Formats: sequence, structure tokens, C-alpha cells
Amino acid sequence: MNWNTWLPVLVVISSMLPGLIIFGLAEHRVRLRTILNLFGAVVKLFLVGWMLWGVYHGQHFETRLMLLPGLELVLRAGPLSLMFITLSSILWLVTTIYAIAYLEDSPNRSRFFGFFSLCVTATIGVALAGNLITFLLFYELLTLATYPLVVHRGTEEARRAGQSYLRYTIFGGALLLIGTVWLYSLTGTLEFAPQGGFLSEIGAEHHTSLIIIFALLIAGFGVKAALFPLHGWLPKAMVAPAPVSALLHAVAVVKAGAFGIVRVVYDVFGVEFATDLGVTGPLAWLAAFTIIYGSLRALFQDDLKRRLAYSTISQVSYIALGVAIAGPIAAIGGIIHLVHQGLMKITLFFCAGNLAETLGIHKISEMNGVGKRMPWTMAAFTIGAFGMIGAPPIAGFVSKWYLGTGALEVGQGWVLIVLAGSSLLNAAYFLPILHRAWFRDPPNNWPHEHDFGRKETAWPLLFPPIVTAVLALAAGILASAPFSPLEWGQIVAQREFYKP
Amino acid sequence: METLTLLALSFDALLNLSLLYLAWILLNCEDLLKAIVLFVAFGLLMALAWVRLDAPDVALAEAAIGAGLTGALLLTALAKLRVIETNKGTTQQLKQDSENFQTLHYMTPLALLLVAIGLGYVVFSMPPISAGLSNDVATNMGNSGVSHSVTAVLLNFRGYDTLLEMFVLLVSLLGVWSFGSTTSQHETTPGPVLDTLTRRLVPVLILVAAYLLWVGAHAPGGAFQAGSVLAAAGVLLLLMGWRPGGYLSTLPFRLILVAGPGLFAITAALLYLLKGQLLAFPVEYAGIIIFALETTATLSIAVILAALFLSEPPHSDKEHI
Amino acid sequence: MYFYALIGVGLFSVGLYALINYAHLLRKILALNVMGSGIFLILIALAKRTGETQPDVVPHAMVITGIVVAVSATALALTLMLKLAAETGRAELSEKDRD
Amino acid sequence: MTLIDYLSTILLIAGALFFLAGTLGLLRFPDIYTRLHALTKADNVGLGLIVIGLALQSESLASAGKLILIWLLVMFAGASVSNLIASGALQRGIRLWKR
Amino acid sequence: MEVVFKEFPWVAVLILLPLLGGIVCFLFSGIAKFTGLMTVFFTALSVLGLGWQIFDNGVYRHAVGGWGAPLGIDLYADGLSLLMLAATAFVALGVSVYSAGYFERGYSTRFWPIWLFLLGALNALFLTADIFNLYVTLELMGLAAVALAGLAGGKNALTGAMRYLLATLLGSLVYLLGVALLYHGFGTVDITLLAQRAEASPVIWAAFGLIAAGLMLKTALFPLHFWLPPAHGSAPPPVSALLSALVVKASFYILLRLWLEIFGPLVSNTDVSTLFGLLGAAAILWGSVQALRQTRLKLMIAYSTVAQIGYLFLAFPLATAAGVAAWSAAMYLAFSHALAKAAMFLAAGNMLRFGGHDRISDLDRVVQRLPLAAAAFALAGMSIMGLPPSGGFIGKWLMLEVAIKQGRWEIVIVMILGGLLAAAYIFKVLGHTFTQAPSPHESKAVPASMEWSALLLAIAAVLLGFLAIPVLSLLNIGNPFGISEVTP
Repeated sequence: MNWNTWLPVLVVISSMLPGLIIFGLAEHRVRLRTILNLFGAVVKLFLVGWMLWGVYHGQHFETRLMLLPGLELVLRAGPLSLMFITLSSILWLVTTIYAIAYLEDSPNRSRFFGFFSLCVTATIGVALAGNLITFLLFYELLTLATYPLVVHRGTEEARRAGQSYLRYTIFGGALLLIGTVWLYSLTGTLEFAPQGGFLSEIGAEHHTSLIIIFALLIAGFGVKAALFPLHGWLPKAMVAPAPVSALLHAVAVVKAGAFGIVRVVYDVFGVEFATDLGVTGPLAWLAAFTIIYGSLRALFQDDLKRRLAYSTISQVSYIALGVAIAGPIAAIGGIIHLVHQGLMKITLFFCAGNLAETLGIHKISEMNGVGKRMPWTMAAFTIGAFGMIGAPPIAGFVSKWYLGTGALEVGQGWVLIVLAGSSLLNAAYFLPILHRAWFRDPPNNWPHEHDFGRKETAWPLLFPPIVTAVLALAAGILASAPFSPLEWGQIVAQREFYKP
Repeated sequence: METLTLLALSFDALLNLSLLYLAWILLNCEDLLKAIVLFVAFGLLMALAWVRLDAPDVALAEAAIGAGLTGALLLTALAKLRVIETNKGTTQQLKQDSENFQTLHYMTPLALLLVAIGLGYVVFSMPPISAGLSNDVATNMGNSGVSHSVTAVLLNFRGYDTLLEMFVLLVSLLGVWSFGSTTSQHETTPGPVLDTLTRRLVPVLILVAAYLLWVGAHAPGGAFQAGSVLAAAGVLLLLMGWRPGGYLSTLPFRLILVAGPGLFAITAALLYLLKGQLLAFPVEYAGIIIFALETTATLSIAVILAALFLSEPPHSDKEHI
Repeated sequence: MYFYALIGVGLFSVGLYALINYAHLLRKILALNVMGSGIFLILIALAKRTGETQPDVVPHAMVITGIVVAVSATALALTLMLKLAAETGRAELSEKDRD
Repeated sequence: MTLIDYLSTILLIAGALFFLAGTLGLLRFPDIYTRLHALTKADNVGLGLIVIGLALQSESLASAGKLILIWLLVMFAGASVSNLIASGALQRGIRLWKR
Repeated sequence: MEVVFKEFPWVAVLILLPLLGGIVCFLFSGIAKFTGLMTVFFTALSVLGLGWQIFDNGVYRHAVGGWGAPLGIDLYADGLSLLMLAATAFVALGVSVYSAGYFERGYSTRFWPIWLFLLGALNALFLTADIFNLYVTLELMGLAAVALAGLAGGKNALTGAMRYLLATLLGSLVYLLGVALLYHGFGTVDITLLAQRAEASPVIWAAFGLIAAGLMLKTALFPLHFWLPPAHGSAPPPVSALLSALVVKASFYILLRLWLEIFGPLVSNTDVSTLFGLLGAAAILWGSVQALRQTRLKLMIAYSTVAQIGYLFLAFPLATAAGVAAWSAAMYLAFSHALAKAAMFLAAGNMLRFGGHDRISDLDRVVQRLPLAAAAFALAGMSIMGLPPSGGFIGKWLMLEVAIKQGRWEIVIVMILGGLLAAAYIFKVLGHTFTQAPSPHESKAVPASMEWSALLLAIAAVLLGFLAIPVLSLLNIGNPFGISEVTP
């Protein structure tokens, strides 16, 4: 049993198997379902830890499966994919605990948790994919697995949200398919190589088609990364239950798109070749525009989850911006923001979920004095909010810092203005919430309050946001620690920019 | 002798033109009953044409099945249709064109004319002399077990076709039965004349069928022609008002229905085990095997065609539909 | 012998015209039978081109098979037509109710 | 052209003439009953003459016997069928033709 | 043991077993269901045996009656026919298990014999190398299919069956005329001999025109597809599964076989194949749009068949340059479409039986109450849309690859549009399976065997996505698509 080849598959299986079993479980088998869920999450965490340790010591993990003559499905654990996997597996464990409590007595949970595990499987698959076709396979699987979760509530509104979600993602998938097949017919291979490598030898006459392929791939991934014209589905998808919007629309799905853009720029085209082609410039502009546009739209949203959704749209584009600037430091900034934004955004969504679940608040206008009623939740929310704005001790500051210095190092001064502007806008839409929560006196009765005796809410609802808030804080303070996201970002950037 | 070929030519011309003209009237006349009667006449003229083209077997088949049985089927169908329409009170539209082709009404004749001319040209461009498979048939007649070439081709050289074709007949019967009975069969009381006709004719028909079956080995005849003549006897009996009743659903009757195709398939399988070739008749026994196959085929074809004429599913099926 | 083949083509075309042109199902079934006879006529007329008196026999076997197939198809078509007429009251394929 | 050939040609021509008469009757007669009359009478006699003419030509007794059998069958069938058609016509209420 | 299996007459078993099984079912209607299932099971086994046999000792040619090609009839089995036989066996297993539960006593005695004869006709059709024999098998298949289509009775089913019967009879007659011309033009009805003797002449052009027209009518290619939706839409679900998955593809198989062997080399200058491509593209777009407009589930799936048939004809213009790759892609699409479409119809049948109706807008919470049927429909939909893990994706990927290599951008666009429209109408249905119907109505229990047969067929369609290598190597035994000038 040669572990190096089987570990990646085991990581993928470790969440798929419980998912499939849960599908078969009858509705009332709550205990078994919870055990299976948690068991799957813990096993995955352990395996990822093992792989993390292995890669740190230079081992090589790879599984290959012949799909078509000349095309293989490849699962490979590189430093970049490991970052994304660790993020996903930690957050999956936390969100499962949260979801179990959140969906206490709601109908058809077996179906929910089944698809939930399939989503995580697809995300892990996207992270581990070693070539573009495996990426495409898991990318489309992600669409199929998330659709039932968006439509989980079964209301007409949920169905319409699902339809619009599909319209975007299936369209994106189709663009991706053309781009991939075209690339394959030009180059004959779709392997992710650190510096992209194989594209530069292609003759100059193909450059125009390479640019179009780049546009197709970015558009395909841009749908899920919610780049400007293709972001419409994200606010609508907020109709899904809180754990779904927390893990999926803040972390898994959106990150898959951003991860795709990172893969395309670094491992398919290679940074130098992309800059020679002149494609990184427009991408940077698009990302910048989305950042500003997202923050502006967030200003005017009264519904808490929709505001967070628009803030996600703008935050994810930081990653795209970091990648598009094509400088090593900016690349580190972009990559580590992948992790930091995940941690912070999930905290915010957990808190939003708590407010909705315990006090029945959905609108920001109803949040007066909620800090007094639920101090711990609002504390986590505040850490997350400040992180988003970029206040120093929390992780957000680190990534913005690297993005700014990276941009300056490469001479892209205008990026600084964008970063500053967006931080201001972040402050503009987060601070009023905090002010309202802490400094306003609470209404005499909440819309429909579940009182939990002395505690402010059930502990499994309270525990996850605090954990993720602490993690966000740790990622900020202990940035230079051995296994911190920053250090992994540096390893990845090193592989991408400097010939070994 | 010049006059004889001239006479033959003029006869051919007359026959062909009347065929075409009859087809045209048949398809375009107002009243359906008239169309069907003309169709029967058309079938008989076709039989005449086959005789002129030295195809006696086909002439027999055409006369018995093409004109006879199909005509009978059409007439009973028309009678039943009239009964249904009077019950349902639908008005009797005359020769009304199908709506969906109203628009391209003038287009179709033009297009079809072009198709006809094209096909005519192609047929005309065929080489005047081409032996086709006649030499192969002649050389292999020796070990085909029969001396009449058509039966040899039908039962031996292309026996596989005939095997499938008998299943076509069986499937069409099953299809007819699966559609269930359409109308309550009003019993017509047969007049004395029909009664005497049937009493005399049925035995003669059975004799002729047996003769045709036997003669098939060395002269025009064979399973299909014999089967259809026997079916004619069956039709006559059915017209007499004789109904098989419960007998239809019993096993022996179903066995006869299935005997022809079944035996053919079983022999094919057995021969494969024996000779390693599907449907490879050992030369010395070929004649006997072919005769056995033909007899069962005649029986099955006769009963299937008669049942098709009756088109009433056996009672046992009807109860629990 | 070419003359018969040409008439065969004629029958085929007349049958096709009637099949397309008329709505009544019985007419369509008659048209199909006439078309079949036309094809058989072509098959056997061209079989006489063997040069000697004895014509090529294989087309004869084909035509006999064809006639039997034609009669079984006609029987099925007639029963289906009657069942349809019993159900819809008319022996025509009505275009009105699309699905 | 031996004696037998002469005899059969004469018989065939006579038979043909009878058929001609029968067809003329079919065309000229006013109503169904008279037409039936003409057909069954004239054509049967015509057929008889033709059958005898051909029987003379046929080489073996068996085929002559078969020809005679054909004639008998046609006569038998013709008679009963015309009766059936006539009774059918009466049932449909087709009145007899009066001058 | 090894030798016995190698020499075992799988071809004879494949043809005779269903026919004999049908007879036994007809004779002893009491045990019809049992014999039917057994026959279908053993036929599937013999397809495996045949596959093993021709995988080892190559193409299998057998002269029936020992008379050899021109006079007698030859049976011929190569990769292409093996693929179609495999598709038939798979769908047959699924549909038989389904119909065992679906048909009550009265109908099942009538369903099984006709169904087994249809199966026998399909197997015979894929194995013969004689064009007149193809006519007889086509006719047997057509009549059996019509008998099954009209089994349920009712106005729509009968109108659909009648329209189908007329179309299929007209198609067969036109095909027969083509065969007659070919026979008299070149003196034989055997495909391989015809391939040697045929040279471009008016006879070939006329025969090709007739055969193509007849078979296009029977395959329901775009302009001639009017009969398919009512027939497939209103037939009983297992029958419409058979019609859409197998019967329609059988006539495509014949057209492809004759095109590859006889007409291709003579006639394959671009304008004829571009015509096929155009009709295919029109079928895809028109069929998908019509499917989107339908309010009834089974009619929607029938229109989707019209669209998917269009994909197969897209391979004609592509094959002029890269023959093997284009045809392998088309046949892969055909195989996965057969499985997926059969699963989809069976799933729709389950929903119909469960809710008592198949109106899409008020499918009442099907996902909770009938999860297996919804899962089958979703998985089958994945393969129809061509989303990654499924067989449809592999077919679409191969076809796109060939199209892009040849720079045929209009074909790429049509395929992508087809995929998007397919996604639109499939997810329209899936969306409604989640929501609550305005007027909830009582439901009728659906036996487990019916649900699982639909689901297993759908899973097979998805698993096909991972078996590309073995299936493609099997498909190219005796390279039916000519010597591969480019690596497939």
C-alpha cells in the first residue's frame, strides 16, 4: 500500500463515503448521522495533517487514473492545494458542528448533510486537481452538489434563486469546457506545471487564440469567483440556510473560482508568459473594479446576509488582484488572502446565522443593542469585521499589507489607491453595524426569541464563530509561525517565481 | 412470328397502362368501398403482371395474399369503421385532404414528378444484361434439397430471411391482439347460398393447399401460397359465422400459431449444434427438413392470417384487460 | 421489361402522392400497399435481365417475403386505425390537438 | 398448323367473343342485376370455350384436368357470388330497373 | 473451458434466444414474466461472451447456411455492432426489471412476447451484413415497437402509435426501394461485396438518396421528426425508454454502417456531409427549444431525444477529415444517450405513477417522497447535458476536440448551445422536484424494483464516463471506421 499514491484519493473519499451513506439514512437517525459527519471531518483533518507534514518534508503525493487515451485524472498535493485543503477541512468540521445545531428540527436533513459532504468532496477535489480536466470535473461536480443546497428550503423563491445560480454556473462551465478542449487541442497536455512552462514554446501565431482561451478560462472561473459581470447569483443564493451560505458561498464555491484563477495564471500560463501576453493587466483592472463595485453595493444592503454577500464579492477579487499584479510579494498577499478571507467571512456568516436563529433578526436595522443580548457572538463579529477592514492584529491586515507592498514593488501604484479606497468602504459598511450593535439600546422584545436560560444561545451555535474568530486572530498575530498561512504563501510564491 | 411479339408488346403496354390508371383511380376516388374493390382488381392485375414477368410463385402469392386476403381485411375494416362511425355519429367527410400538408399542396406533385423522373432515369440506366445471382443459384441448386429454385432460395439459401419474416407475421398478430377488440361482432346469419358455397369450397381449398404445399418442392408453390389458400378457407368459415370461441385461447391453438416460426428457430439452433453453421441443412436430408418446415409454416401462416382477419383477441385475454 | 420497371416507379410515386395528400387512414394504408406493389414490380421487372429465358430467382423470394410483410403491416395498421376511430370517432390523424 | 391447332384457335376466338359480349353487357346494361346476369352467363361460357381450347393444347392429361377444374370452380364461385351480390343489393334497397 | 467459450456460438444465441423466449412467453403466459427476465439476462451474458470472443480472435463473420456471401446471408460482428449490442443488453436489463413491476397481469401477458421479439429483432439487426435482411429486421422491429407503443390504449397513445406506424412503414418502403436499386445495380445485397463493387454512378446516388431519406425518417432527424414526440411521449414509460434509447438508434446504426462501407468513400464530398451536419445542428437547436417549451415531462424527454439525435449527425461533416475520432465520439454519445435516456424515461414513469400525472409545474416535493427517481433523473440529466463525470461528457469532449482541431467553430457553438439548452430544460424539471405543488394530491406507491432499475441505468450512464479507454478499444475492433489516420 504505497501511501503516497493513495493518500490524495483517501482525502477525497473520506468525505464522499459518509455523504453517500448519509443519503441512505432515514430521517430520524440523528445520532448516527452526527457521528458519521463528525467522524468524516476528523478523519479528513487527520489525513490532511499527515499530508501537510509529508509535503513539508518534501514527499510527493500523486494519484493518476486514465480517463481518455492521452488524458488522465490527476490528484496531486502541492503546497498551494494543501493551503486550500487545510482551510476547507478545518472549516468543514466547524461548520458541521454549527449546521447540526442550526438545523435542529428542520425537515430532510439527511439529504442536506449528504449534499453538504459531496460539496466538500468537490472542493477538496478542486484543490487537489493536478490538471485542468480533473479541475473541470470537480468544478462541475461542485455546481451539481451546491444546487440542491441552494434549493434546500423548497420554496418558490429558493427554486428561482437556484435557477439563476445555475444559469450563471452552467454558462461558466460551458465556457470553461471550450477553453479546456481548445487548450488541449493546441498543447496536447493539460498538466499544471509550476511555471506553466509548456505554453511558451507554442508558436507566436497561436497567441491570439491563447488570449481568447485565457479569457474563456477566466470567465469560466470568474462566475464562481463572482467577478464583476458574473456575480449576480451570489446575493440571490443567500436564500439558502446559514451553514450553506457560510461554508459554501463564503468559502468553498467562491474560493474554488478564485483558486481556478490562481491555477490558470500560475500553473497553466505561467506568470511571465501571462504578462508577456498582456492578459494580467485587464484582469487586474477587472478585479479592482469588482472590489470597488462590491463594496459600494454592500453599502446599500439592509439585509445582513446580502451585505456580507456583496462584501464577499469584493473580498474575493483581492485574490484575483494579487495574482494579476504578477509580483512575488503581491502573489503572497493574494494567496494568503485566500485563507484569511475564508476565516473572517465564515465568522461573520456564523454570527449572522446566530442572530437569525436565536433572535430572528435578518435586517441590520433590527440589530440595535444586540451586543448586550449576545456579547460573545458580537465579539466574534467585531473581530471579523475589523479583520475585513484590515485593522492590524487580525489576518486581513497581513494580506492587505503584502498586496500593497507587492504592488509598489512592481510599480503598480494605482493598486494602493484601490486598497485604501476599499478599506474605507469596508469600514463604511461594517462600522455602522458595530455601532448599532454595541452603542444602541436593545428593543424591549426581539422578533421571536428563543431563550436558552443563562447562556446567550446553544453552545454548538456559539462555539464555531469564536473558534474561527480566534483562528483569524492567530493567523494575523502568529503570521510568521512555522505552519502559518503566510509561510505557506511564501513557499508557493517561491515555486512560482524563482526557477528552482 | 413478328405479329406474336407485337401482340405481346401491345398486351404488355395495355396491362401496364391499365395498372397505372387503376392505381390512380383507386387512390383518388371518392367512395372508400369503391377504392377497396378497385384495389382487389389492382391486385389481380398485378398477379397477371407477375405471370408476364415469369414469376409464377409471386403471382400465386400476390393473388392469394396481396389481392385476396388484403382485400378481405380491408373490406371488414371498412365495415367495422362504418359501424363505429354510425355509433359515434361522425359526419362522413368525403375525400378531404390532410390539413398539415395544405400549404405545400401544389408542391408535392411537382416534387414527386421529379422523383419519378429521377428514378425512371436510374432504372433505365441499368445495364441491359446482368445475371444477378441466377448463376450462383443454378450452381448451388444441386445440394439445396429441392428442385424448384424459388423454394430453394426462400427456404435454404436465404432461409434466415424467412425465419425472421415468420416472426413478423407472429408479431403483427400479437400486435393486433394487444389492441384488443374494437366492436361487438354482430353475427351475420349466413344465407343458404353462402352455406352451400362454403360447404363445397372449403374441402376443395384444403386439397388445393395440400397440393400447393407438396408441389412447392419442384414447381411454383410452397409454404406461403399454400398457407394463404388455407387461410382463405378459414376466412370463408369465419364469414359463415363460425367462431372459434374459447378454443382460441387454449394451448394447442397457440401451439399451431407458433409452430412455424418456433420449429424453424429450433431447427436452426439444432443444426448449428450439429453442423456448426446456422441453418446449414445437411444435403441428404435437406429436402425432408425443408418439407417439414414448410408444412408447419403453412399451418401457422394459415391460422395467423385467419386470426388476423378475425382480429378478435382470444377470450382468455379479454377477461382481465 | 424496362416498361414494367418504369410503371413500378410510377406506382411508387402515385402511392407516395396519395399517402402524403389524403388524411383518411384507410387511403393511406391503400397508398402504402400500392407503393409496395410498385417496388416489387421494379424488383421483378429488372430480374428478367439474365439474358436467358430463366429470370433471376432471388428477387422473387424477396418479393414473396415483402408481400407477407406488407400484409402483416396492413393488418396491424387496420386494427390500429379501428382502435383509433373507436377512441376518437374519426379515422383521421387530427392535427388540431398537438400533444 | 395441325388440325388441333386450328380447332383450338377457333375455340379461343369464340371464347374471346363471348367475353367481349359479357363486357359489352356490363357496360351497356342499366342496373346491377342485369349486369350480374350478363357477366355470369357470358363470361362462364367464354371461359369454358377458352379452357377447352387450351386443354387441347396442353401436353399432359393432368394439366387438362386442372384447367377443367378451374372452369368448374369459377362457375361455382361465380354463381354463388352473383347471388350474394344480388341479395346484398336488394338489402340496400336498389330497385329493379323498369323501362 | 477456455476453448469452449471461445468457440461458443454467441451470435446464434443472441438471435435465437430472444425469439424462442418470446414464443415460450406467448405459449405459457403464466410464466411470461419469469421467462422474459431470464431470456434478457442470458442475452446480456451472451453479449459479454461475444465481446470476449471478438476481443480475442477479432471480427466474427459467419455465413448462414454455409452458402457464403453473394447467395446466402452473412452475419458480421465487429466493434461497432458490439457497442450497440452492449447498449441494447444494458437497456434491456433495466427496462425488463422495470416492466416486471410496471405492467399488471393483463398487460404483462401481451407485453413480454412482443418485447422479446423486439429484442431479437434488434440483436439480429446489429449482427447482419445483408441489406435485405436489414429490411426484414427493420420491419420486425418497427411492427413490434408500434404494437408496444399502442399497448396502453388512450387517445394520445393511439394517435402517436398510428403516426409512428405510418412513418416507419414509409421509411422501410423507401429503404426497400434503395435496396432494390442496389441489388439490380451491383448484383448482390451483401455489404462487403457491395463495398467492393460500388462505383459512383446514378444508381449509387439514387440508392443513397432513398436509403438516407428512409432511414432519416426512421431516425427522426430534424425535418422528419414530427412523429417521434407524440409516439414516445404517450407510450408507456418502459416502451418509450426502448423507443428512444434503442429503436431510433438502430436505424442510425444502419445509416452509419452503409455510409462507412458503401456510400462514404463515393459520396463523402463535403456537400452531402455538410447537409447532415446542418440537419443535425437544426435538430439540436429546434429539439432543445421545443423541449424547453413543453409542460409535460414525457413529451419534454421525447423532444430531448430529437435534439440528442442531432448530435450524432454532427459527426458526418467532422468525419470527412478525422474519421475514427469523430465516429468514436458519435458512437460514445449514442451509447451514453441510450443509457441516460432510458433511465430518464423510467424515472419519469416512476414520477408519473407516483403523482398520477406528469405535468412538470406541479411535481409535488418529488425529491423527498421519491428520492431514487429524482436521483435517477438528475444523474441521467448529467449525462444528457454532458457534465463531467458522465459518459455524455466524454462523447462531447471527443467531439469538441475533433471540431476544434478542424477549426469547425460553428459546430462547437452548436454543441455548447445544445448543452446549455439541455441544462435549461433538465434543471427546470429538477427545480420543480424540490418545490411544493400548488395542489398536493394523494400518491401511489412505486415498487422498489422500478426505482432501482431507473437508478442503476443512470449510474451506468455516469460510470461510462470513467470507462472510456476499454469502451473505445472495444469499439475499434476490426476498425469499423477505417484505418485510424489520426490517434483516436
